Amino acid sequence: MSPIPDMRTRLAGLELDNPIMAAAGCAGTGRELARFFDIARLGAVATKSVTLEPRAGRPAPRMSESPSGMVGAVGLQGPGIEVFLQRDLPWLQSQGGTAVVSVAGSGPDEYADVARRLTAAAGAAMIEVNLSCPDPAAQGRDFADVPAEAARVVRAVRGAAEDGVPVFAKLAADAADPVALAEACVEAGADGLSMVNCLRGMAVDPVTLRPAPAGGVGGVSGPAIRPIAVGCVYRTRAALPEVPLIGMGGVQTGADALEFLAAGASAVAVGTMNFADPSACVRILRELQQLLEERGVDRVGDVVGAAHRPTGAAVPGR
Amino acid sequence: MSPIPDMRTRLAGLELDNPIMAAAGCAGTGRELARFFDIARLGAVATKSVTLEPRAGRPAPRMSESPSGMVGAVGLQGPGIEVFLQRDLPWLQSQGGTAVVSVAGSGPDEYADVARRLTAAAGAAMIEVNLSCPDPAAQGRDFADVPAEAARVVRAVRGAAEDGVPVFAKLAADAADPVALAEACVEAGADGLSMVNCLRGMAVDPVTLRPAPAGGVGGVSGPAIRPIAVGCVYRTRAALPEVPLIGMGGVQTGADALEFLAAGASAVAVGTMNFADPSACVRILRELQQLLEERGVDRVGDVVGAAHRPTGAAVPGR
Amino acid sequence: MSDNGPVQTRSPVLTVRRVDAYHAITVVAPQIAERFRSGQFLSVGVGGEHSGMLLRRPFAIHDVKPDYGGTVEFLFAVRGPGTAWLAERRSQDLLDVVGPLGRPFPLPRDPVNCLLVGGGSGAAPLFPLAHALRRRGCRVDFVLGASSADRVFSAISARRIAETATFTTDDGSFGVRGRVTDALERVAADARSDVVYACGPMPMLGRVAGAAGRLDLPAQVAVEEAMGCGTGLCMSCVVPVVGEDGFTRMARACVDGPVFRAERVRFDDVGTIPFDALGAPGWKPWSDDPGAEGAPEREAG
Amino acid sequence: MSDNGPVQTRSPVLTVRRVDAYHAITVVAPQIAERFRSGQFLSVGVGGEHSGMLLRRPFAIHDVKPDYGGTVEFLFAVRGPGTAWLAERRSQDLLDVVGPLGRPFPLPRDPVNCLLVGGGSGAAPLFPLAHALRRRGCRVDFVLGASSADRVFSAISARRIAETATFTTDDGSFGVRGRVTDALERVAADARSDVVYACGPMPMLGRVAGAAGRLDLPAQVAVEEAMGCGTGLCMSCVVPVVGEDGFTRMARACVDGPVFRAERVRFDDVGTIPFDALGAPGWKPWSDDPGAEGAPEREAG
Ligand SMILES: Cc1cc2nc3c(=O)[nH]c(=O)nc-3n(C[C@H](O)[C@H](O)[C@H](O)COP(=O)(O)OP(=O)(O)OC[C@H]3O[C@@H](n4cnc5c(N)ncnc54)[C@H](O)[C@@H]3O)c2cc1C
Ligand SMILES: Cc1cc2nc3c(=O)[nH]c(=O)nc-3n(C[C@H](O)[C@H](O)[C@H](O)COP(=O)(O)OP(=O)(O)OC[C@H]3O[C@@H](n4cnc5c(N)ncnc54)[C@H](O)[C@@H]3O)c2cc1C
Ligand SMILES: Cc1cc2nc3c(=O)[nH]c(=O)nc-3n(C[C@H](O)[C@H](O)[C@H](O)COP(=O)(O)O)c2cc1C
Ligand SMILES: Cc1cc2nc3c(=O)[nH]c(=O)nc-3n(C[C@H](O)[C@H](O)[C@H](O)COP(=O)(O)O)c2cc1C
Ligand code: FES
Ligand code: FES
Repeated sequence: MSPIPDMRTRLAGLELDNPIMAAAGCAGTGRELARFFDIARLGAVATKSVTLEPRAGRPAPRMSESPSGMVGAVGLQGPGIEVFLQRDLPWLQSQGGTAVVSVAGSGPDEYADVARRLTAAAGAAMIEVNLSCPDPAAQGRDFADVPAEAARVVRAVRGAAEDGVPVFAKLAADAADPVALAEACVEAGADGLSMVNCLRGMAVDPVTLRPAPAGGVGGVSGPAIRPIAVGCVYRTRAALPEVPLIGMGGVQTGADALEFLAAGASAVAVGTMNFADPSACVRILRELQQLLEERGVDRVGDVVGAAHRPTGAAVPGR
Repeated sequence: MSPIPDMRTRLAGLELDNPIMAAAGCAGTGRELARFFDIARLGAVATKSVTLEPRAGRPAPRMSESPSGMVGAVGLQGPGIEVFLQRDLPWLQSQGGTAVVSVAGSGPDEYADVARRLTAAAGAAMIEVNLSCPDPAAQGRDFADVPAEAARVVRAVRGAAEDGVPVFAKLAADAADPVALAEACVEAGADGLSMVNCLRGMAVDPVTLRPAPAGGVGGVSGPAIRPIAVGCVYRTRAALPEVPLIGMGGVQTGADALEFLAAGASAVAVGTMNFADPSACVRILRELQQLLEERGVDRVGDVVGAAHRPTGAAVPGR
Repeated sequence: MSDNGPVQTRSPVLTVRRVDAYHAITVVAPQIAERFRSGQFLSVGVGGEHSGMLLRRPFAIHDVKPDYGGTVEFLFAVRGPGTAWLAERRSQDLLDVVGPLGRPFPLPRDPVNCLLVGGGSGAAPLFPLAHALRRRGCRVDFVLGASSADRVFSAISARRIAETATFTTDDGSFGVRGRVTDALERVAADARSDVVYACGPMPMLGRVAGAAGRLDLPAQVAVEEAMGCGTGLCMSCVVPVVGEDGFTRMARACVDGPVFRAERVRFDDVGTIPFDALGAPGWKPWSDDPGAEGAPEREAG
Repeated sequence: MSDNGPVQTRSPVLTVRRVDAYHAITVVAPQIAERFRSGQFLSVGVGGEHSGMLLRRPFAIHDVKPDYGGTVEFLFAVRGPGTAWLAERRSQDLLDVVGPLGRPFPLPRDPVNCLLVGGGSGAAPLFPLAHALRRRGCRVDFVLGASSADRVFSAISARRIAETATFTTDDGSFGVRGRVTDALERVAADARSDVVYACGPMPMLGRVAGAAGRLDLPAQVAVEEAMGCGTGLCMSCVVPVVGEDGFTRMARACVDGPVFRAERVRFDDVGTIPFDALGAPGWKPWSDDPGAEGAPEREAG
């Protein structure tokens, strides 16, 4: 009998009980998932990206199914930071959840303003900077598309955030050069990186022949994008082996989570699969733990980055 | 009863009998598909990218399945231009196939050299420039990653190719900015654009915890990438409405082909689905024709770009 | 977690039946049956274990029975690949079912007269509602509409449960030719209805809401908006709804609904973000006091 | 198109059986049955219509019968999700099957003595081969190996068809403990074998090729390389093979094989691109005359 593996993992200063998180925007306020399991069992819960003011988001229909994935265009609907601090964050804390607060904005100042209010209120275990937001300065582009713009945002948030609270920059997979973007964010003060956000994409409705979701720009997520996401994590880890990474994109099973860990992520977030299976996060955690146990791995940290070992090196736990 | 729609389509100077093509590298030499159907029924057959010298490609295993897709790393295995001209191109012509010859190389000179020999031999209805090849000048990057490099290659091929033969530049979806890349290629003389090539990605083998395919860089293709590909076509068409486009990426059914046409492609290529269903191309052609017939569309050209009509405009054939 | 929240089960299929243009599937799901209140729905994973179809399909719960510890029935029309796959299920196959989901119809305290209005397959949730109302001593009258005779939903059970049952079809192939709203006002007057319950396609609900407004009758509507998760996570099913505070919010049909008070739903603005909705582009916070922005219970799901 | 090329069919499943550690599926596929020659394989689409599993699964054809116009049987072990899905098929389900694929075993003109060597499920194609050889008057001897008793393939039919049948298992649970190659030389001597046919995992084939070489016996091997398409399109199944001209090429197992002459396959270099392979990195064209580069029939598939 193999002993139960130690599932704790480190993300810069933060220690999580285990590496499985719920991804930003895919876990509601936490309350919705809490109807299916105790959210304190997760390594962390990332919140929907919080903006300064309330946002109504984009018109419905906001979603269209794609092969092994979906294209979504929610448009950051949310109540704004004040209601978040008053209603949602305290609730997460009351449940014993570890809150990764995702922040968004239309410019470095708004991002920083949100981070500052978070700092004042306390309770965020980590701040994740969602860089896949349109940059009003660069027409049609997101902050994540221009490393220098992304860096400005990260620098502003890092400056406004509490010292002990790690700031992670969340990157897009369809960035010009994910590694260059990663480097720019780390240089600007990011304590770690979350990757990947949805990829740009759209469908055309076969009957109306109109873009779906409306407007012609949505985000593709789900298992369909997993190899792209794993590739981003792998390449970033190779370039920046010291920077802690949160990997995500299409995680559906414990074996998928193990893929991200081996590629170099220290924690793994589950997004779209929460929609398909409300217990996905705890199921994936259980499956991962079992896989590690079967391999005889003592600590989850032992498999982090395992895919980078030189050829011929021992496989962890084998 | 609706009349049978006119399926002819134009790609710069070239008229195809219908808009369904087999995608480069996914149709062998044509002979392999010809065991299942008459390849003259296709609008065109794109060849595996031809290089100057023979290439052995990458070691096996070269492929790993991913959700609704696959990750491949063949490495342009092929016999080189001379054997191609002696054996494969004449065979395609003898079958009445329309040959889109895809060319590849390690620099503008090699691309041009291949194009020059093609010109001398005649028989290529179109040259497609595969820009997703590693650029030895830019470490680890492909020509498609750097618009200026891509433009150099396109300019060299356009200069070497026969005047009446259209040159299409084949773009990657994970380019920095697909539209900027498209513009650079058109400026360099591309008569049209093919999009998209595979996206970078990889899997990690769940047992060995090693990258799969080996080396950690493969190309993701198949239905999984369709919304990303449709989005690229839609955005490029919006920016460059006069440039003819060949759309591809995960086309599985006639309805998928219609999606690409509506997004702005004048022809649609079928890649990975040939592996899953050797009759995919002719099935998709049949399904597309039937869909157009049911809508009462007279000419396939009427649906090209339909998704760009202003809101409230009539739907073609309705 | 909570005892009356939804559960996720792997439920064996008991029966698959054809009912006119519809398919009816009954699954054994005691925990869902026991929690169910009328108006709630369930969601089903489709395509099997390695399906490329990721999103669950939502269906109204049409019937709940005590057999085998508790069974649940839903009816559906084949529309796309998900419902086509469901139509091929056989007895003993296992389905991944989550339910019951959403807020149920509020039931009147007193034995009042209830007019139940349904369109097409949207009528499904009205049947368990009718039973619940009858158990409370309410009078129930049905108005059911559809495009054609074979899409009129359970005409026979409607006749059996209700005091009166009126049918309308677009093509006149069954009952009165026309729309449910054409019959609604007459039936409401004849039956002296006190309250209206409706479900069906959005445009029909909009017309029912209008008619109920004109008749000054309170109305409850169960909306059908395309859903990504059914559990409140994905924010894809939003409908502009006016809150108690008078402000319009983009409410989630799956957890804030599907049942809403008809006059609260801005039917004319469905599929848009009304300019005056909370957080709409150009919208300005109306107060510096964060408390004033409210956090209505409903939005929290 | 061509009359002896592969066909794609939607074939009804006739039976699904358990055979020790294996599952055996028989499908009705007259066109495949009629074209089949031993050594060929088929490929099956898995997961149903909206499957997220795109790639076809290849299986050796184990048996062909004239019933129902022509049936084809394949055997498989459950390895991953594709074979797990197949194991759940039932009689009358439809399977998407393409076959027969690949080059068959060449049969000797004269009634010579043939030694058939198989490992695990890899032994499947040897059974139709044994029948074909017997019909030509050849003597057939079997050596079948596996990891354990329940993985030894069709021991009873092997005994029935062959003059002698020798079994080896890694754990000694059936027959002789050890590898097939341990038994091979003795059996070849006893049976005065003239030719060796082998299939099974690559390392085993490499050892068989070595043994046959030492015994100076010609050997034909059917290789199993991971396949993306099975039809020669995707270039994923390549194996380094020495051509008639002495040059090594990356040959496609699916159309240039799966059967190769044993001494042509560079077993030690499987999974690599040998430095001297045509077009390997650093490789230099050896002649300006394009004709010299050859275009051996095999490469054209
Ligand atoms: C609360 C609720 C209750 C419903 N109850 C019933 C019922 O009792 N009987 C019935 O026949 N139908 C009902 N529907 C509609 C039913 O969910 C859709 O017909 C079904 O999801 C279509 O799936 P498909 O794969 O066949 O079609 P596709 O159109 O291929 O589906 C593609 C995607 O769009 C979504 N979608 C498509 N149409 C709808 C729709 N009208 N509503 C929600 N999502 C949609 C699907 O869930 C899926 O994600 C209900 C919908 C909702 C929201
Ligand atoms: C010519 C040929 C004949 C074969 N004949 C038999 C047979 O008669 N009986 C039998 O049990 N098995 C046979 N195999 C192996 C069989 O194809 C694999 O076991 C099967 O594809 C595994 O699919 P999976 O989804 O269960 O496993 P997974 O490992 O999940 O498959 C994932 C992917 O890898 C590919 N793959 C995995 N293992 C193999 C393998 N060994 N060979 C080829 N592709 C693989 C699959 O096709 C699929 O694309 C044969 C393989 C080849 C190439
Ligand atoms: C409906 C939806 C909403 C999302 N909202 C956010 C968000 O608010 N902030 C953010 O950083 N990422 C958001 N994401 C991206 C996810 O957190 C995740 O990065 C991405 O979906 C890839 O993971 P997945 O394939 O597991 O979903 C959203 C994704 C979806 C599908
Ligand atoms: C195995 C394989 C080999 C390919 N080889 C080439 C190639 O030689 N040249 C090229 O331009 N594209 C090549 N492609 C890319 C395809 O032509 C196509 O652009 C891509 O796969 C997306 O389409 P699909 O999803 O329909 O496969 C290849 C793709 C695959 C999967
Ligand atoms: S369907 Fe996902 S929030 Fe309502
Ligand atoms: S499996 Fe595709 S070429 Fe052999």
